[in-house]
Amino acid sequence: MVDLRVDLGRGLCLANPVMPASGTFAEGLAKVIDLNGLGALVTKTITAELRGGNPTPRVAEVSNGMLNSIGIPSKGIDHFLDETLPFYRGFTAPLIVSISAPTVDDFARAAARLNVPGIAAIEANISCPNIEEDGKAFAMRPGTTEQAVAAMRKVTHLPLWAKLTPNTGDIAAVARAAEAAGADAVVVANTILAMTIDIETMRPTLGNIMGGLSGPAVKPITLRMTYQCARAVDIPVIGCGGIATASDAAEYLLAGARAVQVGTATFTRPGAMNEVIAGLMEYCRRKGFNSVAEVNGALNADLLTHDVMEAAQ
Amino acid sequence: MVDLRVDLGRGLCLANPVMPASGTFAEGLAKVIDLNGLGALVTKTITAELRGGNPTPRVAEVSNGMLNSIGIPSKGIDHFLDETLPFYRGFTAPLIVSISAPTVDDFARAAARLNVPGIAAIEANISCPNIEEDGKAFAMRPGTTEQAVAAMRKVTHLPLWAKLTPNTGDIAAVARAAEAAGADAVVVANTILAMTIDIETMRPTLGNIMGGLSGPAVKPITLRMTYQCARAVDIPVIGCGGIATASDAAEYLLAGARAVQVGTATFTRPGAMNEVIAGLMEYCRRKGFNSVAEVNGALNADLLTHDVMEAAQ
Amino acid sequence: MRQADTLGVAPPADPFSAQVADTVARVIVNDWVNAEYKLIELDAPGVAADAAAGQFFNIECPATGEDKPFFRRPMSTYAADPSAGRVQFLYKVAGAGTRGLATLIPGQTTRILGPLGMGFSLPETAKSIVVLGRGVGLATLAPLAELAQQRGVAVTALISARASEQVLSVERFRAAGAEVETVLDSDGTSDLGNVEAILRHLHAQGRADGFYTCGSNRLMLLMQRLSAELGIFGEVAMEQQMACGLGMCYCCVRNFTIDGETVSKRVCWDGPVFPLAEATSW
Amino acid sequence: MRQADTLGVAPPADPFSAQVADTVARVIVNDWVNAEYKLIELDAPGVAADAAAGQFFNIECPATGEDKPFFRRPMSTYAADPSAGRVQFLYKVAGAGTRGLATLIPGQTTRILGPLGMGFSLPETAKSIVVLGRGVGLATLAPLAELAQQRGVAVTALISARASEQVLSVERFRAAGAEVETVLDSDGTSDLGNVEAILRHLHAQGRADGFYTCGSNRLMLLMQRLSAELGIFGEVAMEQQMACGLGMCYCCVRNFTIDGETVSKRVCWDGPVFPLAEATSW
Ligand SMILES: Cc1cc2nc3c(=O)[nH]c(=O)nc-3n(C[C@H](O)[C@H](O)[C@H](O)COP(=O)(O)OP(=O)(O)OC[C@H]3O[C@@H](n4cnc5c(N)ncnc54)[C@H](O)[C@@H]3O)c2cc1C
Ligand SMILES: Cc1cc2nc3c(=O)[nH]c(=O)nc-3n(C[C@H](O)[C@H](O)[C@H](O)COP(=O)(O)OP(=O)(O)OC[C@H]3O[C@@H](n4cnc5c(N)ncnc54)[C@H](O)[C@@H]3O)c2cc1C
Ligand SMILES: Cc1cc2nc3c(=O)[nH]c(=O)nc-3n(C[C@H](O)[C@H](O)[C@H](O)COP(=O)(O)O)c2cc1C
Ligand SMILES: Cc1cc2nc3c(=O)[nH]c(=O)nc-3n(C[C@H](O)[C@H](O)[C@H](O)COP(=O)(O)O)c2cc1C
Ligand code: FES
Ligand code: FES
Repeated sequence: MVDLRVDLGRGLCLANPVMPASGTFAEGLAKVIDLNGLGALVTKTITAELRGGNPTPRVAEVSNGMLNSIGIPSKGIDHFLDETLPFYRGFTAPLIVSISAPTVDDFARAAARLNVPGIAAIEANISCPNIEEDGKAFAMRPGTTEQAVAAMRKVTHLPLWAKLTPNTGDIAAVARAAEAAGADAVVVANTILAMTIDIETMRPTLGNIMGGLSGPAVKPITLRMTYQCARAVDIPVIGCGGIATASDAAEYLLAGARAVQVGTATFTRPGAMNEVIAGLMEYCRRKGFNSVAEVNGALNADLLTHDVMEAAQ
Repeated sequence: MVDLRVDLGRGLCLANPVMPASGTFAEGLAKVIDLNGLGALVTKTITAELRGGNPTPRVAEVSNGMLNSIGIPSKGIDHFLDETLPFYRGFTAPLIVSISAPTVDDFARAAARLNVPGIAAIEANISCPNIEEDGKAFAMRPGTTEQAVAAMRKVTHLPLWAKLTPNTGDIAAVARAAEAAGADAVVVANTILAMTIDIETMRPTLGNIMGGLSGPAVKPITLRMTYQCARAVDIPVIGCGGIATASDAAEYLLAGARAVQVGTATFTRPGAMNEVIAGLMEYCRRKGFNSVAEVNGALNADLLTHDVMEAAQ
Repeated sequence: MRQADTLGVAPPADPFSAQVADTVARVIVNDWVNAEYKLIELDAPGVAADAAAGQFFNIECPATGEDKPFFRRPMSTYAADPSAGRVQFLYKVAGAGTRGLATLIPGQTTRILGPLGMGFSLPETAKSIVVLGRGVGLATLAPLAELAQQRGVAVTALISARASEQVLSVERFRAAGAEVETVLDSDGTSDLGNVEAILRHLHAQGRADGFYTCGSNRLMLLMQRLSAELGIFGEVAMEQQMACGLGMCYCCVRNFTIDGETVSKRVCWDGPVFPLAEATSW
Repeated sequence: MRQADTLGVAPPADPFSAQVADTVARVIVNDWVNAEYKLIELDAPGVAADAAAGQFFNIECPATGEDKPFFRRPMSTYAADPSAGRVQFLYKVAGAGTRGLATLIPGQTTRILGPLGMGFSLPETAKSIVVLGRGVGLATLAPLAELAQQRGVAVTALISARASEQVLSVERFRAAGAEVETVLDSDGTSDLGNVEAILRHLHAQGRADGFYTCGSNRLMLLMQRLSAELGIFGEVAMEQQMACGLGMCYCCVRNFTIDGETVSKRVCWDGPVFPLAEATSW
């Protein structure tokens, strides 16, 4: 029997390393799969204030992936606590609440409001624009990352995860800043800013012009970032980006991720997370790992030449 | 008849906007297509000194793209001037020479050596590590970009293009720095740092662990960067990343690119550049553009809701 | 709250309790019905065939050559037969996804997620309804005619089309006992003035205590105006681009007007059928 | 400079002047020859069928379900018939690309880029050569036997395989007039000591004034040692992962030893056939 449990720090231990990515999961999935089979549940990002989201079209297909400019439509924290949280209290899988805010203080205020039963951890979506810094996302730079995380750390004893943006030149430095400020884990990463144009209408395909790229197309990029972050920090790294199969998840674990989030894949295959969990179990069994934790250390990344033809002889 | 000519500044006018991307083109292609049909020819990056390149495997397949860690194996500028340049002098298409160097001074020294007949422009591959700055690529930051470009500008009257890296948080700022330092154009962009792991061997697929992602998978990302740069600078932007068809090229032109480079597509389809040129001509004809230059201004990017179902009724 | 409830209609199923499955469905037939439309029939065991009128499925469309549809495509159930475990979709071959769907041959399988969304409701007081559709909208409205028949409600189906070649589903509506009237662009009968006259006439005859529409913004606006003026219960089935179909991604939102306020709703989750009074132009 | 030149052999074609085409080739047959290998024959008009022994093509492999090969796959010409405009490849179904290739059926087309690279050379003084191959290496060596036959050079083909089921191309070599000897892992005859004894014996008999090998690192090293010791002209056809096949990407490099120095060469451009003396272990 393979031990799938993972320890994400500050007392939070998941039954398995697979959970949804924020914004790609909601109550509706309970109609299709058993949510208690997941390692954790992660909400769509909520904000303190009411927000409307972006103009349509909000999504577009690209080769092996999608663009979205959903934005963060939110009914506010009150509505979440009153209307949504009770639904999730009906499940045993721990609930991670994703929050966002336009300023450091607002992040702290939002985090403080989540010290209520039924919430297992906070995921701070710091990939959103910081209105005090010219709209640049907090997670684009170590300094603003540190400020936002430190402010939240002061007001909550819940496990606090920082979700990083891939739209930065040095994600390892940002991860180190999050760690230094007291984050219990980093999630690597959010969507990559991208764009497509309809050459017939000569308009951007998205109503918002630009949007975030996700799905299999981004996997080699966010996997690299996961590897870089896992080497840079001691807190757990949660890998996210393009995971659709157990093989994808195993790549992330080998790269150093303690757990993974599955996003876009759930849209095209609602049972994707279940398949990933079953497949990881099978992979561990086949490769002789007693636990998924063992997969973390198994990468052989000595810089060395190896021959693609090896298997042939 | 559609006018395909494009003006790239400092007197350099191309017969059409399509050229190879550095490192994806060499003499061998002359055996398959007529090189004089291309807008320009662009060499693999050369360095002043001899360099060996990276361990194998140097490439890997990913979904809709490739990773490479070729590095910059180079026989040096002397060898280039003596052995390679004469070959290209036999063609009428202008030759762009891509150079790289580990320091600002070395960039200037390399650029200075290219003031010879048969070279139409210099493309400075500033996406390479700067050994004076802890190995961070010059083009990761505006400051180092400005230094490198300014140093080259002093020593050459040739058109000088700066090839930017997508591995940065604010590519528009880097483009502005290149413009301020005297670059005549920016090429947007080089490959995106990425990684894949073979879960059976538990080794990175590339001998060098990480490599650059290219091909259709990157197009939405580099297209977005092209759009951002074209709005940020007045010098021409040359779009590059995932272009395989005329439709891809048209997206870049609509996003504001004056010309485009085709890289990876030539590996899987050696005639790709010819197909792009023919297809662009056809696109212009169909949409009523008299010249490719007109395509640049045609994007309708007012932030507005448009309905995907429009065509249906 | 849905307008339907206030009229004392059987409330639609609780969105959380209804079951949805991602069914591996086997193709029985997939044939052209005219130059643009195909009808696909699928063997879909389990809950799939429980689909109610107005509900839809999110269908995996195979990649073919140049076309690589990444998202699934939403399609209304054109017919569902729980006893045989069969579902049918009538679809227009338009872009990458439907072109891929069109390549499926009998015996092949594809995944269909559903049944999804909130379907049509019939007021308990309704005796005679009018369905007004155009294009793919008719695929969505056809099962409503059968539902009405089961409930003993008379149906007048007003079918709008470019020309007679594009008229769809007439037999289907007739078989469900509907009175069918066709209006065409080709002979000018489809113009709004004429359609309005027909609707007013039906109402005057007492044959219109429910208005249902799908597939045309202009026709929706017309029905909306008349239903308000004449006090007729009304519903519209809306379309919007979808990714998940399950209320998770918020890409399928449209604006609705409720008590004078603009409210954004998810077409896949809150709809696709909405009170006509709340709809806004698209 | 290629060792071949120094021996007064007809110099291989200038790499720049030889023509290469990206041919849309139509499948004639694509059949299994044993449990692992398929033989594909393609109708390839134009320059494709001019392929010389040891040259190769870079072949577009179709995507199929889970397999989406992005690169083309390099394959040696197993046979080329310029008059009929046909080329054949013998390939092992191994991974994503060859699995895709294996799905092609007669009448379908795929693109083949070639002929590429520098093929085998026969010293003008050669009277009798030995070809030693294993696995897919035999596909590469087979055309050399025919080239030798045309030039009146006798051939001994030493075929190494796991067991008799994997022995490939015996008939092909025999038809080219070659003396065929088979050594197997299953009966121990393929061990290096025995192969060395056979090679020494052939040399002693005057039947080995050229050594050619492909498909096994160990066999290459053996032939390399013997060719140096016995002063025999030798060539090896190498493999390496390829993207462009045209000398552009530098992914297919291997190290070679020339005058004691390590030199990196592109297998697709400088090879795939190299002087045996220069090869290094892979
Ligand atoms: C609830 C619902 C029920 C539907 N029922 C039917 C039906 O029974 N028969 C039928 O023929 N069509 C129906 N449609 C429309 C159908 O979904 C589109 O025709 C189809 O998605 C077009 O896909 P495509 O790849 O052919 O077109 P493309 O234009 O290539 O699609 C590009 C993108 O736009 C989306 N899109 C394009 N047109 C529409 C549209 N009209 N509605 C929603 N998304 C669209 C696609 O899903 C895809 O994401 C329904 C739509 C909805 C929302
Ligand atoms: C010049 C040359 C001639 C060849 N001739 C033949 C032939 O006639 N018959 C035959 O069966 N095989 C031949 N090969 C080997 C053939 O190219 C590989 O078997 C094939 O590329 C494997 O692809 P795959 O997708 O099945 O395997 P995968 O393992 O899925 O391939 C993954 C990647 O590794 C590369 N790769 C894997 N094995 C090899 C290999 N042995 N050589 C080069 N690249 C490899 C693939 O091209 C691809 O890029 C030749 C190779 C070269 C270089
Ligand atoms: C439609 C959509 C909405 C998303 N909304 C959010 C969000 O609200 N908060 C957030 O942190 N990430 C959001 N994301 C990003 C995902 O959580 C995830 O980081 C990203 O999609 C990469 O993973 P994937 O490739 O598995 O989808 C969203 C992604 C998509 C596709
Ligand atoms: C094999 C390979 C080698 C490359 N070598 C170089 C190089 O030497 N210098 C450079 O500036 N860019 C190099 N690039 C990057 C390309 O020029 C181009 O910027 C990138 O591949 C994106 O374009 P594409 O998606 O069309 O390939 C290389 C790319 C590939 C795939
Ligand atoms: S399609 Fe995802 S919320 Fe409606
Ligand atoms: S395969 Fe590109 S250089 Fe050899």
